[in-house]
Amino acid sequence: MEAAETEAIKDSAYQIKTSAFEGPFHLLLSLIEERKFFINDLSLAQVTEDYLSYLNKLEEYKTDEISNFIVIAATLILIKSKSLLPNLNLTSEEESDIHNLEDRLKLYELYIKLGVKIKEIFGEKIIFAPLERKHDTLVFLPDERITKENMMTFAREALGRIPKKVFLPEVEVKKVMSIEEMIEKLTERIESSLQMSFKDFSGVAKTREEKVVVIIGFLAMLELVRQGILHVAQENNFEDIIIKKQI
Amino acid sequence: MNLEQKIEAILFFKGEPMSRKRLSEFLGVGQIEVNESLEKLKENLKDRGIVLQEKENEITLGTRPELSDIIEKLQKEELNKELSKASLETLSIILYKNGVGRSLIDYIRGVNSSFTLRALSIRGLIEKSIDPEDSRRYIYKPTFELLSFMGVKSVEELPDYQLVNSSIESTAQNFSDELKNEENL
Amino acid sequence: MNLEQKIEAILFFKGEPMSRKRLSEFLGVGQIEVNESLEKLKENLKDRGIVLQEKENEITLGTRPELSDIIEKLQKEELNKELSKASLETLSIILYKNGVGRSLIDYIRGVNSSFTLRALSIRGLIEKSIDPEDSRRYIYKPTFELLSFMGVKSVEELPDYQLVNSSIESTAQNFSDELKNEENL
Repeated sequence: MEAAETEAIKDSAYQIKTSAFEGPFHLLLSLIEERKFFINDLSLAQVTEDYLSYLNKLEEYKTDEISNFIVIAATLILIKSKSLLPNLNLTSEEESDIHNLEDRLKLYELYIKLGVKIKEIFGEKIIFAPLERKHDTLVFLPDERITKENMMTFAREALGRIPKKVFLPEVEVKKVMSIEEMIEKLTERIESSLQMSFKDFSGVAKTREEKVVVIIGFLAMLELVRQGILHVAQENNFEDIIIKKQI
Repeated sequence: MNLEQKIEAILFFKGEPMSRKRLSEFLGVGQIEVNESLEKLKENLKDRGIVLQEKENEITLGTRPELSDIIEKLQKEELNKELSKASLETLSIILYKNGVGRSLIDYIRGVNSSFTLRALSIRGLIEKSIDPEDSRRYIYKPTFELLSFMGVKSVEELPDYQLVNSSIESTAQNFSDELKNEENL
Repeated sequence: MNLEQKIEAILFFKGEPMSRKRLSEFLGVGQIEVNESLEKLKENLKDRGIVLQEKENEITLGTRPELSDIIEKLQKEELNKELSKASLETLSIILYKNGVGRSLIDYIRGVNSSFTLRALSIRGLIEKSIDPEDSRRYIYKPTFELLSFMGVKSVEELPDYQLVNSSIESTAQNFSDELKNEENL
């Protein structure tokens, strides 16, 4: 494992010492546990910002694993937005995403606890299989498939199956825009036009990566709301969010 | 000679896991008789220096876990007792679910587990086999080596096994639903 | 755990004769206690599939003499079984890297090869010797009989030897780099 993964995030509100390999759930769980919360939408909303600040740090040196974190970030942002904008209407898919995240976290927590028990007993009381028995009679029992050609084929096939770069995730994920980049872009667009639709701004999302970009944009917008730059008005539940510059 | 004695001798001689099926075929007796004799053997080994380990349909003999310290002194090859955090997470899922596909492991851990699975498989702690429910997939299971390192004769002896297993089943439904959704993406 | 159980476990684990003297030294108990426990063990094993065998001052566990027929039959069947794909694959690696350790074989195959190596060795296809670089490990080589069976005088005569061998060598390099990375954590 690489040293960078274990690097602590120093300027975060909580000193998060975690590694990319341990993934988004480990990060979320430590954030929730440090505040002595239970797993629910409220606690998840509260730790969203710390989670995202970690995500930003992670992006600087570990682009490979970020996709795992971004996918979960998307759901967290949904939870956070709902808590910031109580009249925000979530679709049933979004509701179930939130519900699933809570369930997954609870299950992950269960396996972590079981892992602690495993660690306690692993290697403590070993059941040993007998040593290789010595055989008095010397035998030589080949097989007609042991031919020069076959052996070459077997060796080559075995060598060909070794994963080329085992540290990388198997699916290449498109590089996702950072939250900072998104905030900058959003601010520019806001300044050039006083009123714009969130849908115009983000385009129509199709793939998972694109959805993540939309959500990062959405978070960035909420971030700006918090900073008092923007005023968000969602006039009707099913309409686009209209972004206006605060006067 | 009764069946129980024969089975004990065969397992002793082999010194490796054997399936119940192979035993009944080799001895020319029914599965039920083999199972009955194995129960008797287990009972007879209760106060002995050796134990019968079981894993699904396979069985093998090993030394008693309480004698671990003594036998370890006789063992020349080095034992790796270290487990990384990723390994612990993955092993706890595989042990308590006793047969699980990579997609579900990834889903529970929130990360790609292929590197960890390969490392555990090289260490001989887990093994993959074709999913009986879907021949295009693999499922990962604990090996005898893993049960041995845990000092248990079967997965049922794992701490809180019954308790955990029932609570997992109820939550697991969500995953299979979610996994199906992901496939349709 | 009583002495009798300890002795049974030790003899089962070693699978080869041991002197009473060595047993008492290893267990840190007197010769008299060892002898007493051996008597008890012999008594306990009266109706079992395994027995305590004694030759001069050496003792060992073995299968019951009355069962020698089925054990012979088992041995024959096991030896004449078809070699598994895993065995052939493992054998090919040993042929193309004469003197290879188990860890590299495991790394290349992505699974643990202990049982496979045993099977190959029982059939006289490979032989193991202590690794000159690390006395706790073994290295594996094809037997002379295997090479002549294949019609080659040395492994270098195998097809594409240089190519396949150097591919294994570079894999070995990656493997040791990975190990170093892990140690530096």
